[in-house]
Amino acid sequence: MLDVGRIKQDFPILGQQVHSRRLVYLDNAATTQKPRQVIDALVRYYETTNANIHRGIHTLAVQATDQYEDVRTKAAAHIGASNPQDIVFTRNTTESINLVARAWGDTNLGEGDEIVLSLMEHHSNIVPWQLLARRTGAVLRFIDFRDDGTLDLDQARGLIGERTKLVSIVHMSNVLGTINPVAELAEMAHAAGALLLVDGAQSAPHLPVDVTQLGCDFFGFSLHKMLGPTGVGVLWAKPGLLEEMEPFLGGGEMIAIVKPEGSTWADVPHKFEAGTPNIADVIASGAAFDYLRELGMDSVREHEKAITAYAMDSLQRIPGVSIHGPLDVEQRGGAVSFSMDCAHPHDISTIVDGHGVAIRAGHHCAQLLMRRLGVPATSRGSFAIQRRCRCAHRGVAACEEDVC
Amino acid sequence: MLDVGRIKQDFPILGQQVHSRRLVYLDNAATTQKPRQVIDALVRYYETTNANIHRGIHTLAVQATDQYEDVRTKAAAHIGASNPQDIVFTRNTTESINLVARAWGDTNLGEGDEIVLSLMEHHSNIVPWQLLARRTGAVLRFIDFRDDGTLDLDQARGLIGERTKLVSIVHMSNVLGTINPVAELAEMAHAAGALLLVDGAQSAPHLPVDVTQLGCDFFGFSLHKMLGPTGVGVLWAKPGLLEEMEPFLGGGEMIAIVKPEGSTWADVPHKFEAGTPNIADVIASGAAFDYLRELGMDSVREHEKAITAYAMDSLQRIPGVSIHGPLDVEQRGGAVSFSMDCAHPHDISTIVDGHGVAIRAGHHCAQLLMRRLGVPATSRGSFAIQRRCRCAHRGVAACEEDVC
Amino acid sequence: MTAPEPQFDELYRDIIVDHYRRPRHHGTLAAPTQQAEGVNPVCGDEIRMDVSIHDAVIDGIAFDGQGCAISQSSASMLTERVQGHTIAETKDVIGKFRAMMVDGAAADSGLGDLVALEGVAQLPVRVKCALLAWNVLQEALQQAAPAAGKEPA
Amino acid sequence: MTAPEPQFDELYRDIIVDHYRRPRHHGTLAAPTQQAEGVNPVCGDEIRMDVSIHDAVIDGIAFDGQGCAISQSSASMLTERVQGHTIAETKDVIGKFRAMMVDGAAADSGLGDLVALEGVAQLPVRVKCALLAWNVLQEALQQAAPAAGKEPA
Ligand SMILES: Cc1ncc(COP(=O)(O)O)c(C=O)c1O
Ligand SMILES: Cc1ncc(COP(=O)(O)O)c(C=O)c1O
Repeated sequence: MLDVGRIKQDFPILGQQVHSRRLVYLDNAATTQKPRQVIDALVRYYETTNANIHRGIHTLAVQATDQYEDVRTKAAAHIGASNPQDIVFTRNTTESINLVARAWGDTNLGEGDEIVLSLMEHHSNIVPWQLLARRTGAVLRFIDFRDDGTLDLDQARGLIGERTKLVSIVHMSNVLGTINPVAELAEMAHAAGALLLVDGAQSAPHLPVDVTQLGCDFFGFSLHKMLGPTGVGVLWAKPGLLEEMEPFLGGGEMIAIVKPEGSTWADVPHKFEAGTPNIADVIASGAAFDYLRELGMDSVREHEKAITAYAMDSLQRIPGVSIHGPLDVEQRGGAVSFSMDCAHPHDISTIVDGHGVAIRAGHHCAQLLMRRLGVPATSRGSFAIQRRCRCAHRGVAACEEDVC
Repeated sequence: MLDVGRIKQDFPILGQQVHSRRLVYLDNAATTQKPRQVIDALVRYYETTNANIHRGIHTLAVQATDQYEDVRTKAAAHIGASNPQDIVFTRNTTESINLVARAWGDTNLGEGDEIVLSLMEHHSNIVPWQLLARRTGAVLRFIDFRDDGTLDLDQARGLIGERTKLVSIVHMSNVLGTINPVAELAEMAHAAGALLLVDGAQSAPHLPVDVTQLGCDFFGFSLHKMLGPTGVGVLWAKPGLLEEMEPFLGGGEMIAIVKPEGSTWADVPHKFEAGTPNIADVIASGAAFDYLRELGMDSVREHEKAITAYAMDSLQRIPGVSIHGPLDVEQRGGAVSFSMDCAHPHDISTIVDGHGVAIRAGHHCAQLLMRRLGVPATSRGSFAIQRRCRCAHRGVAACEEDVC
Repeated sequence: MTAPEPQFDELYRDIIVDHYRRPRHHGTLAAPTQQAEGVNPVCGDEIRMDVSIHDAVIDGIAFDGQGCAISQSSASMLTERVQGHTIAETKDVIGKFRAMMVDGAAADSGLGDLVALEGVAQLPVRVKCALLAWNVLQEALQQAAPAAGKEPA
Repeated sequence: MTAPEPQFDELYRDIIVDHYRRPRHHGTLAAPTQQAEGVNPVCGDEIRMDVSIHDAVIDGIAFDGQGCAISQSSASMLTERVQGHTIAETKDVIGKFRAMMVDGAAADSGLGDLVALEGVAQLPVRVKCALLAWNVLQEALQQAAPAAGKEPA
């Protein structure tokens, strides 16, 4: 098990008081807090190394470039990818998905081609495809989920067919917590001649991930949701795929030769990193990858299963509470959405905030899912490594005492 | 005049040793160093406020949102814009320009329409238009510059005509230092019914800028070139323009209502900020704007004129040195590119690096300009507020003693 | 499972909770002269409002909607406060309520029960919930021509 | 303005500067059997090379190009070192040079003047300058069929 006492010490913000109560931060699915190690890496970079990368000969430029490229290797290792050159740094998961929609989608989709999504997708895995569909005439299809919050695989089998060019699916739902059977979807997609994109925004932070085992073709995630700084996302593509793709953004760094009549592109992944990247935050992301590697993603997962089980169990003891999503922790991660008969999610969030407890209320960027559940919004507590049951308890107690 | 002694103390990295010599950082046009105030703002954010913005009800989320939106106001103020809602946060200047190329260009340009650029553009203000031209059938035209490094306005007048839909021009060249007559180009563009985009990557950091006086329609710049963190760019658009533009990236935050068959968009500027933004760095950018405001952009400009004049003067005393770009400091900024008969720019950069002096050598992401100058590369020293003549002197002396 | 009575915390004074659980003037009017509706896209709160105005007096008002305790209780208290009052008086109340919520003005005793929402002014992110019904009312009042008999949109 | 003699610093040993200013085997061959060229897109260094091979011996070699002192002197010293040698010997030299530049191996005395470039191995960003000519030579050697008489590309 994780030594949460020691881990908590690494997170300076957790010493904060909110409304005169020690902060209990249960909004990790939106963004996690950052350990001292990540903050220090940022400071160290700006105090000792800061320089623009990839084009300078002077010492700082060379050091900054090396440190930046090292993190590519760490990012690849975190998701079991063998080749750092298949990693593109973006701003966030959203940009990773948009990159695929533009740089792969615009040239590979046409009128009547189908993109299969699910009703539990985050807007970031819906809207880029709607925009692509508008540009190309492609059509979206949505896999429903069952009442227990698991994906309807039978329906998926029916939807994924000849016309399917892409299946794009969330690995772990940010609302229901559901962990989707990606490997099975990969088989269905590939059997149909389609590619599979996995939105790993919630899985890369909380599960051991191996893109080879998953069998996916694209995998995107955000560092800010996994102890890293804001402003860094990752797109991984299966070896060979990036090479075939058109550029996404044009500008410095992504070119080989620029002539008035046209240009040629730099090798991948640089072809997809136009302009000065978010150098400092990529480098500080290295500290986030290190931190998780040292804990071990298996231990992270075990810890979060335990706290999620505890939280769901205590929540369910409150009369009038219903939890959305699977109740079996083997099938889900630590984002726990619930409704309470007696109060609206926004009121719950305001009330528990008065107790220093930060949870989220709203549609969680998943309006299709909300409509499917038949609720305007839910409350959501979400866990990460630096929380233990005691914190979950404070959140639950705040709901219990003051809301109802 | 600026109190450089005091200013230098704000920059922790300037105490660094490189090759056993105190670092003389003269690569400010690539990226500037960051003052303590900016680094502290980052640390403070992560230690006290960090939360995802715009969707949370809890205290930290509200505080983070307020701090983030405050910086929009500061960004607007820095360029004399009246309305913070006309400011979009991007990753960098490159993304700002790509945003316009996609979100405005794709719907407003067609076969045979013309985009007028200049031969002194950075690749970031060339390649997005080449890609747009490929998508739409539009055509690029390039304004040449005169041998003294100033834009050929007569030629511009000939090129900008009824087929012109957009003129996109660098405000201050990152190679020649040239400050272009933007207001005159705005008149030409508007008389032709075209819009004017200004690449302010080098001007926003070093000149007082007032977008209303410039008369431009779009203005883009990067915070990392003006004391701010990496990963933050700004796009300003003339009031009303953003509202008319199509979305750029799709995802969370940029929507109003998402339905399976299509979505509606959030109000501007949020419509253009899909996904979790680079919250921490935007907030820390506020400290960079404050820092420059307190110094006063007029004083910054005066200081940099003085040091640029000194540097050019000393460089020219070295036999075999030629400076590219205007020699009159009224017409130029502090990016000073030069060639030396006796040595290749890369060798010069390596040699002065041995003296702890960081300059840049290469094509500076301006291959069209290099080809026009007839050189494969140049050496470039570039100045900012925390340098004084003594530093420029050390750079020049390193060239003089050891290169030739 | 029986839903227990809401308790909420200090912010949620009893009167707010009471209006939330037992909204006054809830429903629709048979013959509204004005109708308006509003949605807060960020949080999904919805308010539809029927108003009946004759001789510059609000002689009937009803609302319907869904959302949080703050948006719904604010709507309920609003209807109680303006029913039977002239348009001029109503505009004065709207002004006072806005002043309390947005400008940080002290609660005016003329607001009656609505004073209970004063605490919300400390929570900028919830202020829009409290204001939603007021924006809808204002829109209804601005409708130049009476919209009697129009189907709800 | 007369261009002064370059002095450079310690990294730039006299012999490097000498080869840079007075490149050996500079130009083209009348009858090359092999030709290759290479560009370093990052810094723009260019090398074109003509090689003449008969009976597995390099009996002629010439280069042409532009770029920094490191890339051009490396090319010049390369031509001196391999001219008159067998392909097998040349491959051995290529291996030794790469080992010194890339793998951090100690300079092998068999490298002759090329040992002067040892210091460049400390500057990863410049290593590719030193290697450019060697990549071009390798490409020339790999050409299965002699390319005699072919126009330079
Ligand atoms: C004139 C000019 N335009 C555009 C850019 C691109 O800026 P960024 O790399 O921050 O996108 C730069 C800097 O490299 C520049 O100097
Ligand atoms: C499942 C899922 N996908 C995508 C995203 C978008 O991530 P980001 O905002 O970092 O782009 C999120 C987080 O908000 C998420 O939870």
